[in-house]
Amino acid sequence: MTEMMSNGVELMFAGMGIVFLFLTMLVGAINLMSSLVQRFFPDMPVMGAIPTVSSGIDKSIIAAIAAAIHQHRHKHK
Amino acid sequence: MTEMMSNGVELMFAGMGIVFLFLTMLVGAINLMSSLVQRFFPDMPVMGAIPTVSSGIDKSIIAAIAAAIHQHRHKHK
Amino acid sequence: MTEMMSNGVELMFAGMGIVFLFLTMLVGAINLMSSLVQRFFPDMPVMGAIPTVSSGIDKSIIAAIAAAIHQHRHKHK
Amino acid sequence: MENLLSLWQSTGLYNFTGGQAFMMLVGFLLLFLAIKKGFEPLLLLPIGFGAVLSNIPVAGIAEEGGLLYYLYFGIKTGMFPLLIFMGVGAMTDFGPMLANPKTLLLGAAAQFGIFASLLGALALNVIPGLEFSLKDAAAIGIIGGADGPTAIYVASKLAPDLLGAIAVAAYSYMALVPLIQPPIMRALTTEDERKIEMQQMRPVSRAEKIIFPLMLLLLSILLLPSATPLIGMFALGNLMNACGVVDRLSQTAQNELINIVTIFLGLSVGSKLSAHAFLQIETLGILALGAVAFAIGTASGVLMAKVMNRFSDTPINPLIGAAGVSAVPMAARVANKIGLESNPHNFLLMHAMGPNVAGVIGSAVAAGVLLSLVK
Amino acid sequence: MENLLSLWQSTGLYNFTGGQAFMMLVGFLLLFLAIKKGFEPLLLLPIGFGAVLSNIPVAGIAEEGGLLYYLYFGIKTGMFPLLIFMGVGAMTDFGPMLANPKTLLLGAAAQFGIFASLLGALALNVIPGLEFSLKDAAAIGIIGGADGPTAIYVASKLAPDLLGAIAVAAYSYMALVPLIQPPIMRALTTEDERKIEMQQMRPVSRAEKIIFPLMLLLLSILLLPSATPLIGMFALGNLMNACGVVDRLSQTAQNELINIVTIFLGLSVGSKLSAHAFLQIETLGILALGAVAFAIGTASGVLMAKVMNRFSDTPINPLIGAAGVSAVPMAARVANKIGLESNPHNFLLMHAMGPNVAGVIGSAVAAGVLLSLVK
Amino acid sequence: MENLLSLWQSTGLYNFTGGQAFMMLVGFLLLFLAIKKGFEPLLLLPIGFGAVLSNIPVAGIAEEGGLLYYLYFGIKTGMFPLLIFMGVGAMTDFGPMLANPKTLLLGAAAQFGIFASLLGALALNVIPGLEFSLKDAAAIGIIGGADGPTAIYVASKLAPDLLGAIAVAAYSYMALVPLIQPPIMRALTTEDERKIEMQQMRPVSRAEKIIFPLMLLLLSILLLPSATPLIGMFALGNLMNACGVVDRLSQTAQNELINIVTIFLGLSVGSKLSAHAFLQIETLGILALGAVAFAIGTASGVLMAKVMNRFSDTPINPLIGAAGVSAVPMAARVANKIGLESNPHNFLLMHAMGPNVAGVIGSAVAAGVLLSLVK
Ligand code: NA
Ligand code: NA
Ligand code: NA
Repeated sequence: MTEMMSNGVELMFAGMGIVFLFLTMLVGAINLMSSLVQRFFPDMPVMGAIPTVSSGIDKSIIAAIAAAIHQHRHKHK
Repeated sequence: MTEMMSNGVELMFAGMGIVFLFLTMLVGAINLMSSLVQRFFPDMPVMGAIPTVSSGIDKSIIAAIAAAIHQHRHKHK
Repeated sequence: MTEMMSNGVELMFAGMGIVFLFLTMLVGAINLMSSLVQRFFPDMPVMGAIPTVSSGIDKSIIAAIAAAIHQHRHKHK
Repeated sequence: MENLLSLWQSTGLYNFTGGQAFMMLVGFLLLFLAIKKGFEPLLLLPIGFGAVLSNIPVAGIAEEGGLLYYLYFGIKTGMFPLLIFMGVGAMTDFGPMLANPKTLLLGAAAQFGIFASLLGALALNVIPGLEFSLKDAAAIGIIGGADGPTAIYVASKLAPDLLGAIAVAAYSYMALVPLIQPPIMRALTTEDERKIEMQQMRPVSRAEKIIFPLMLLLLSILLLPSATPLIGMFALGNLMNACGVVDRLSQTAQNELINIVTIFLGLSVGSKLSAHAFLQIETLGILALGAVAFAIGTASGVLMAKVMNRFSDTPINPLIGAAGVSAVPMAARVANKIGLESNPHNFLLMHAMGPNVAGVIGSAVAAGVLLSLVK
Repeated sequence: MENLLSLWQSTGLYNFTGGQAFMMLVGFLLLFLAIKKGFEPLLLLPIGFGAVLSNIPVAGIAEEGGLLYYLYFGIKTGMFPLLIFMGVGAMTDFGPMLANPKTLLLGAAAQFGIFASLLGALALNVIPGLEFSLKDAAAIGIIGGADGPTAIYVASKLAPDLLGAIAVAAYSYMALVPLIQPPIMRALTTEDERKIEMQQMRPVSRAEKIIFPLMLLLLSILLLPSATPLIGMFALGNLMNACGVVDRLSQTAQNELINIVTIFLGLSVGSKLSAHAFLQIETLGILALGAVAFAIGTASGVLMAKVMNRFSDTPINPLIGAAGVSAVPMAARVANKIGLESNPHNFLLMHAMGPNVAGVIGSAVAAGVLLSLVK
Repeated sequence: MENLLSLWQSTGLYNFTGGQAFMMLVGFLLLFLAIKKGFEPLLLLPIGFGAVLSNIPVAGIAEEGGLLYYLYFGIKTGMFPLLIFMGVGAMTDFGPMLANPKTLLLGAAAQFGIFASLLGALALNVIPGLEFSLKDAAAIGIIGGADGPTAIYVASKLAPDLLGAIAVAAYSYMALVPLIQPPIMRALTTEDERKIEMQQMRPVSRAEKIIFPLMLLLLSILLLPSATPLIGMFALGNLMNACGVVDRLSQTAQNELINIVTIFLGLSVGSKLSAHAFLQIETLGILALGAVAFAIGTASGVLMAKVMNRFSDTPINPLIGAAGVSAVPMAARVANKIGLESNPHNFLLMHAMGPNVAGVIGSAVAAGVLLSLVK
């Protein structure tokens, strides 16, 4: 086995080791975090605004919809 | 008082002076402009297109709205 | 006539020549292509998704429209 | 006291040069034309504003360290006009042209305006004080292509100093198409010709619309590589729209991306409206030649249509030849309007859209010729 | 084994310096303020995140080759703050100010906060260890303008090292306007003054709204060219919106373009929150002076309004003077709220919008003065 | 005559090299796969088009002065893949993963494909003519991460010459996931295992969704700073979406910004599909190893799920392990489909989304390892 190959094998073990270490620690952290959140903020009020119709839709679109509905209502009568 | 401090004081007077000069001239200019506009273009026709549904809303959205209305009308009958 | 002028005349002939050559070949290519498409894929199924309401309109807009229609239907009753 | 003096010496009033003041007036004139007269406002408003900003004394907004200096990079690299061309491609429907491909020849004929005004520019060199190089003449001629991004792309490569005047002329004359074209169209056609009704077009399949931009690109690769940056980006936009599987990219290319780039491009073009470059007798020449180019392009298109009508088995209304200059969709609308005057039941709009979009291809091809042959 | 050691030596844990850890905490604090307390989240969230990213050991995200290093170019060239200012201009309605132009003077008075804190910064030099240059002092003073893009633009030109602290102070205090202003407003006004009702405003025509940004730009060109990058881009945005013929550009400027630039600007500003620059006694000075600047600006605005009320033929509620600091539209809302406490039928919101937008102009003018006189 | 010759000599036909012609065919093949076969069209369409444009003779679109040359800067700096990753983060819902965190381990196991194909690349060096350095091998291995932006980011840092082939392989195999995975999944599971129903997931609170991206970033800072550019931008996007207070930024990141960058990134990646770099025996190796990487990743995920099912107190259907390769959301849909074949009432989609998004994190972590250890 060439030196590069042995480097590769080493890299594989180090790599998968770190990946598993990282994600295992993340599992632990999530479990801890979730239990803390559920204990201390059981009914945590939704922060900020309720993400209803996102602010990404600008007012003019809403206006267009309203106008369309309005027009429709009139035609419909 | 250090030299820098006196520079600062000078800057303050110059600065507030210019800010007031600028905005006072702007007040004058606005008054002049408004009276000219109101005298010479009392009912100035709206320029360009009436800013109805802005061109920012692309046609596909209008189409979607139209389709929604259309569908609604049929269901509603 | 200066040399530049004769260059210009040459350029004009070369240019219009190429423009006509290019677009004439394009006419030929289109005719060929259209006849091939019409012969071999007469009812070619629409590729990809049907370009209905484009994906450019995000879901929230659709939601807003739906909500508007819904509200309208209730008011209308 | 000394401070007050230095303040006064830093005002615009103290530092104004006559040239800057004049160019600022030009900028305000462009704003007026854009806002009040509706001259291609999407471009002329930012161009006019850029002209004002870049001619402010002391501020140096168009000099190193200033905003317009950095934005101009997008023109120097060709990025802005090419991205706009991609967006235009995404907005273009080649259906009418594919239904009646011979109208492509009308788009070819109308490019004669480009080469005629190129010659005109060289001829103007007899006037003392005027000195147009072949590159300058080519960049001026491209105004006759009646296509903004193409004109800006070519001018930025061949004659960056004239870019401001050329872009202004191109967009102004495009806005003036409804004034420039009708008299020429009426003069070159008879009432009977203007009444000609054309046959309804066949529907074009989706497959044809998808294959066309690729075919166009391929032809350009084989024959005229120098045109491929323009034709390539145009074909990319068109393909994104036609293929129906990347709608979110196509929508962005036609809307937000083209809007952002339009603001930047307009400001950068405006920054080339400096007194130094613009207040030359050359500019008058450019403006005159631009008008000539549009007129000749219109005439060539109409005449070509008359010739084609004679040899074609289906009737061709010569008015649609005028749409070959491009200026999409204004020129097609003009053809439609003049047609309706002679025959109130004759809707030429769709028939004129064929030569109209063909004109875009034609001027990109002509641009490729100029970029490749003018050194 | 050796490999494991080298792995351990490449972890963040191994490489953390105390300064980086502290700055990361500052970043997380900003995120907390943005998300949980609603402090100007559009800016403080990306700024806080940028602070975290740029203080990660080893990764070098804010160093050459890293993302934030390249993004920062948009601040160094002034491009990001100017584009944001264009978007803000497009969102601004000058109607209420044009209906009652003398409220512009309130926007002038409130800029006293800028110059007072500039002086304060210089005065702080008596404290051993503090060494603010005139440029530093000017950049700190601009916090009192209560306008984010203006503060970032000026700080990037005069004192890039202090940029992070200045931007954080500016946005934080803007978020704190509802806490900072009311006690000052109450202390300086009597109950009767707070009850003053103002006359209904006249409608403003479209022509006036179109001409105003051009007039504003022209005045700035004549008097104060150094303010024209800021005022020019603001006027461009405002004109695009008011003129009604380039709605697609105006919409993009107010939405996608400003959003994209906000993300980039926030991250880049955050990248200036390095331990090296931030963990200095200067930073405490900046935070203290920023609060002073807001307080003095508020007070000057209110006092000016009291003076004007005495000499005006129509009544002026002194509360609207506080809106002159800008911090649009928060400060106007505060004026409205305090007014309603004294007189539940007194809606000052529209009246306060005049000085509020005047404050934006005022601080851009002050920025121009600083950029032109502080060398 | 001379002119005609020079014209002919400037055509593409005259100047074509065999390599360019072949690469152009590759570009058209990619367009065909994107449009007609629906292979990841958002990326493969611009990549294919970029390949065509950059192989046009004479035009030099990918050389200095050409559009693609400048666009490539966005890849060289890492800006494009990181911005796309931010957008992907904003579109990702970590809810299912947070409800069942142990599925993260499936996302870890599936990364074995990365390291196995890295080894494979080194092993291929026994074939004469193939010479993969450790950097090359690492860049090839990352294809197994089944994540486009991560693959492009890593390849641009470690092996820019292979970037084109690697990106094409990554996106092609992602599109082929519904063909590659099912046989492997069926071979490694019994009918009974595929029938396993999983328990309904608990709802996840907003607070958890807000805290998670910050926690993820923090862990990456402490353990693996080299992964923080990727994980950081991903976390930023995710936080912007989860926090609910910067919706306009989040929307822009998921829509216009990601669309613009996708066009630019695709074209730039395509510009690396040059004959010089692509027409090497290495490319065949890359394509072969990419397929192997996907297959091994799928198998590792499934086997890990079988092991976990044995030791877990709640049942785990091994099929969801295959989703650990990422390829969001295709791999999760495949798991759902295969599950439905065995048990028509068993909807695994939501359960598979956990490992699916975990796979994104897993491959970003693996990328960090490679960037930090491969020098
Ligand atoms: Na044309
Ligand atoms: Na202010
Ligand atoms: Na993965």
